[in-house]
Amino acid sequence: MSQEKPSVSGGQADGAAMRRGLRLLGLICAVLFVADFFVEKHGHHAWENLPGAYGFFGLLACGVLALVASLLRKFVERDEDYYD
Amino acid sequence: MKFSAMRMREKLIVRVIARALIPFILLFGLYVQFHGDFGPGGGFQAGVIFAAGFVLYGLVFSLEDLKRVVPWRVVELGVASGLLIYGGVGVASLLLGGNFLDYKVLDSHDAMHGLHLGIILVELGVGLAVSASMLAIFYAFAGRREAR
Amino acid sequence: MTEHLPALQTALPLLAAPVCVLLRRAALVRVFAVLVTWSCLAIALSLLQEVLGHGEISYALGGWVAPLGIEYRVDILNAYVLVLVATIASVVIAFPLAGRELRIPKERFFLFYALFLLCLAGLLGITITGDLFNIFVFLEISSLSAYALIGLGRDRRALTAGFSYLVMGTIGGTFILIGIGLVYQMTGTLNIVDLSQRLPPVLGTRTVWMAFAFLVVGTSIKLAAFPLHQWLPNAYTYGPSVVASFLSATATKVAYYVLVRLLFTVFGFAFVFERVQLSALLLPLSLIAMVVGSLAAIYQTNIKRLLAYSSIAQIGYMTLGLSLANLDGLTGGLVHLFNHGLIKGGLFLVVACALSRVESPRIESLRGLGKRMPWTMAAFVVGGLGLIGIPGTVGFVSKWYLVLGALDQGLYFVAFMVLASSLLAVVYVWRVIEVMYFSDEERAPERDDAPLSMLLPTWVLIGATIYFGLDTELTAGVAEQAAAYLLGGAS
Amino acid sequence: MIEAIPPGMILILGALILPFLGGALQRVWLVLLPVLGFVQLTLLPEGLAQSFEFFGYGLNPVRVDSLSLVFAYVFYLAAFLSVVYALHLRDTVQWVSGLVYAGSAIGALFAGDLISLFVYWEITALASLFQIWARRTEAAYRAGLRYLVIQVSSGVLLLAGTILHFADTGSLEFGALGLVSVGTTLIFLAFGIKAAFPLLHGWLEDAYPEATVTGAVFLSAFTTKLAIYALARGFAGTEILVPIGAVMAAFATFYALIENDLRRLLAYSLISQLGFMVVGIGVGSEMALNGTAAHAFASVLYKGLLFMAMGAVLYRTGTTRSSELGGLYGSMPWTALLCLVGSASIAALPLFSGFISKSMILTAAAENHYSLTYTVLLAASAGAVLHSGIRISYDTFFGPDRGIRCDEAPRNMRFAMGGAALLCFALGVAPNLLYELLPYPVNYQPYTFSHVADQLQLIAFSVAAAVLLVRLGLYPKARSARNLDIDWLYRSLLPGLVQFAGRQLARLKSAIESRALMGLQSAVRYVQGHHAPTGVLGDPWSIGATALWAALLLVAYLLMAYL
Repeated sequence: MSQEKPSVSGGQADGAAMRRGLRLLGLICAVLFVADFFVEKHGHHAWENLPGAYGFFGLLACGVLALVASLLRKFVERDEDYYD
Repeated sequence: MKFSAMRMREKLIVRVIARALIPFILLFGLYVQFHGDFGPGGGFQAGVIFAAGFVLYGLVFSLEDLKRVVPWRVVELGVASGLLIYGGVGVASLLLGGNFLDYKVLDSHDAMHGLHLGIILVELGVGLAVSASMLAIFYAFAGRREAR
Repeated sequence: MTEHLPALQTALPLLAAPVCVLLRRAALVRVFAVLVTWSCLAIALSLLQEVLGHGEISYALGGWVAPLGIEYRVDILNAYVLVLVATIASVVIAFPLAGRELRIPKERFFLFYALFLLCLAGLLGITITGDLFNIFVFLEISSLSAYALIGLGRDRRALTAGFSYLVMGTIGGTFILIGIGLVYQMTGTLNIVDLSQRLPPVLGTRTVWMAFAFLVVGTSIKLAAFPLHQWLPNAYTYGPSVVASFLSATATKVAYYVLVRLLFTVFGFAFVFERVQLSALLLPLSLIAMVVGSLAAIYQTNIKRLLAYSSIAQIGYMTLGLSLANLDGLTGGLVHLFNHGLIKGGLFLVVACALSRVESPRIESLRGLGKRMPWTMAAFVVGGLGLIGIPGTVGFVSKWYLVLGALDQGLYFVAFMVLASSLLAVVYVWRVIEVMYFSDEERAPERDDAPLSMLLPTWVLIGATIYFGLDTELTAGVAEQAAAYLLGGAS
Repeated sequence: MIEAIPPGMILILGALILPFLGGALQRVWLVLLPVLGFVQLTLLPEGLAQSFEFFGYGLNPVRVDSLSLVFAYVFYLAAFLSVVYALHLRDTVQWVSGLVYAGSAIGALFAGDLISLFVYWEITALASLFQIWARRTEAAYRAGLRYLVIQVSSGVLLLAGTILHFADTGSLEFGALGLVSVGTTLIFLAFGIKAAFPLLHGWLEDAYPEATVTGAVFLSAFTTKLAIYALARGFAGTEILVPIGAVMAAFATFYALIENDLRRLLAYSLISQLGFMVVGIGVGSEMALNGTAAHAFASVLYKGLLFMAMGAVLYRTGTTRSSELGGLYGSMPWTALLCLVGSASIAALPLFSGFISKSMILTAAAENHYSLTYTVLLAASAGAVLHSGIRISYDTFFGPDRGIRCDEAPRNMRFAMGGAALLCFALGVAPNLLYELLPYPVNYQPYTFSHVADQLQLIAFSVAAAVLLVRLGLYPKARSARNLDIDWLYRSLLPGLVQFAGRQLARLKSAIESRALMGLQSAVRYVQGHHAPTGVLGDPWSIGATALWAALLLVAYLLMAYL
């Protein structure tokens, strides 16, 4: 997630651990997606019953949220001592 | 006041006439006081007239002279005891079994006599209180200028 | 002896005043005055009990029966006011006099007590008498002694304040006297009960209109109803705090009583509220008083003046209750008479406590007192909550009735204004609390509270604002009975 | 005997004894009070009602039913944890106000009539204020004042609404009210302020980050949840609450994503979580209300845990700005671990408390065909994974090291966080503990294959999305800034307007004075010139004015008489 150098005494996850973690995350996502084909669904909306629906929803929602938030920031962001 | 009093003091005619008048003023005050029982008059008017005599003395001579005749302490006592005489009659009538200020009970034999007695006493109280109050006011006003 | 209690109620303090002059020694006089005042309270309480139990009491002074003679007449309304006046007086007189607040030296303190008792006699007399002219006489007794009491203040401006109070009060007194004269001209009687029977046939005459206007305006001056309030701020600010405490809790309240008596008993509900439509003028003026008084209080830099302007606003509440002219509204006005008496009396005593430790009554100089005088300032906070009208304090009880009264008349705006002006009260109370507790003083001041002899009377009044906020039987209960009696007797 | 004490009073009265105790005894008493209160609560018989007369109106300050009880249990837990968390302080004011605050909030839960509710409502406002002021900075002081004004306005609205409601119906009972009259609408608004409805929420994100380290923990638990309880009691099934809640959940998410101050981020996240509960109340079905109560219960604990963790960071490092933090894992491993438990709970990871409560509301919304709301809430859940799940922990403990080295949080803080984390986990593992407390019978099973699978997917893919977004540079970076919110209205715009109006008024006033008043003044002076020797009267203007006014009034009364 970050490009900075790992530090020795800090608590920051070092690069190798980070890469391992990301690989694990990818694996989990893949397993969950595949497993989703074999789970019996009874959602309240039709789209919920598609395999991987929640995964895609999560991706999409996070993308939209981040974009809208960045947009919002253009309007509301001020200096930290704006009120002082 | 002091300045003008000094000037008046030097005027012989004023002094003489004042000296002659003051006893008559006081006497007239007493007349009004005691006549109030059964005719026009009464403690209030009498008190003012009586005080006027002393005020004239104070004007013609000086406040110090007047204070020698009637010290401030006496004025205070006059106000207080005048009120007390007035109220005392009321309380006395209460204690004798009547209503407050019901003079008729003051004399157990003759109600009319009690009435007269009550009125005279009350008027005396009023007269004393009023004349002392008038003097107190005069002292307060006259003394104020001197204090400066 | 109990049948003579009405006469003793005023005679006792009236006679005690000259005795104070004769006794002279400050310590002696103080004990004597305290005993006399407490006896007055005992008398007032037993009168109230008597009235609640057996109905009205009538006492013919000098044995001359009304309407010829002067009659003292005690009904539930004035018994209630008598208890208020005597209660406040009993507490205030026990408060030790601080030399730094009075211009007279200690050996002449007896003058203060004499004037105080005279004023008390006058106030009790106004309340108890059933004779219109007698009201005027007692009004003058109480007013004259009140002017002098104000003039005792240490500040040089106390004299001018007392003097302008005198001039304005005399204008009021003269108006009242003119009104009384006109009424007498039309009816030939001065007895209130007698008047209430003889006035109705002549209510249409211009003379009675005139009398009505003069009487209402005259009492409004004594009451400090907006816009005739200008004597009040200076008088309370420059007079001694103890005097301000006593007068703010009693003098204006008694004037309110006189106004109520005039409107409901003498002139009658139908005349006042249906023919003259008094509410059309009194109601807006009351609302303005509430707002203007509170706003003015917010901007004051002197705590006594702040409390004085707050009084003007609170008097607005009382006249508002009156002008609503229904049971809840009038109850609210009457109960606020008692409640505000407790609150404001208590708060001025708090100021007196504070002035025993700090030099000036400027709000600035109260800085950090929250730590230095915790008990005194806690009393201020509690009293302030009462002014705001927090539930659990007496202020809430009054406002509750006022709001109900306004809603009953369909006057939503008025109800809203009552609540909104409480917010203004939050602001001016808060300003003081902020200085007392939250000023950024680094060094924590030594704890140095007022002596117990001062704290005790203060907390008696302040504690009462909580007690009567919770137990409303004596205040709201009696006020409601009195209001029902007034409305029932008049309409 | 113990029932005679109204619930919450143990805390309030006990707190007042606190200043008179010293040393260790004080601390023991402090911790003992919530325990005592909790024990009393378990002894309270359901259906108990106390009433007394208050000038002619029957008031009912204690009424026990299951809705009150479930909130009361979690309030006592929160009070206990907060007190333990604050045990290191040497500040009696904070302890006393904290306990009074908690006690009055608990008291409010049992208020059976609107007047008692109002009294407790105002006490919570006043007591909580000191949790902000106790920080003793200028900024905290000002934020506290703004907080006070808004909280007191909420109280005034409640009182006004109560009076109107009473005038309408003659009843003071606090039961189901519904938006049926002006009175109940005012009450609704009063609740809405404390529940941080959109546009009424400014006080929350304004004040909470300014509170003390321990104060924010206290604050996060009581005020808003009390409002949720009050809404559930008075306005269950009020449909307008569904869109209100959805908007709360959504907009607060946006703000949380771009916020730099992590305690303010948590405040927004709190608003977002409140949105879920408000939706639940609006839906109003038995499951929705169960979900609201359950989510409030869970959220008090995990939100408290997160505020505690950020408090510990603030306590040790002096800042909670995300742009200044990072790599604290080495210094504060316990805090980091416990914070992760909080993050997992708010992200609704299976086995943690959020998972068993949040989905009840979502299911209820879907069952009642609020499809759009359902989607919005789901997106807000994904957002919660981003801002409260990942960012809080990552930015503080695992992100780029900023070279800050500090001690681990004090022992009492770790205890409190540990307790909260344990509870979060326990509820996630054994949801029936909570479900048995809920106001309605629960026939809901969170641990089904499809639910677990869906939720895991949502979380995993949201995390993946976060990684992707950061890689693509689309994720809003942490940077030092202040984001404007509704409080700008009264912090910037209103003072500006007032100044503007003040200038205009002053101009107007001088204009009027110079013309109209001149006339009046000269008239008064004319009268004075003849009747009052100037100088002698000292303050002649006011005397003259009084005479003038007296005359005017006299004329007015006469006119009224003749007309």
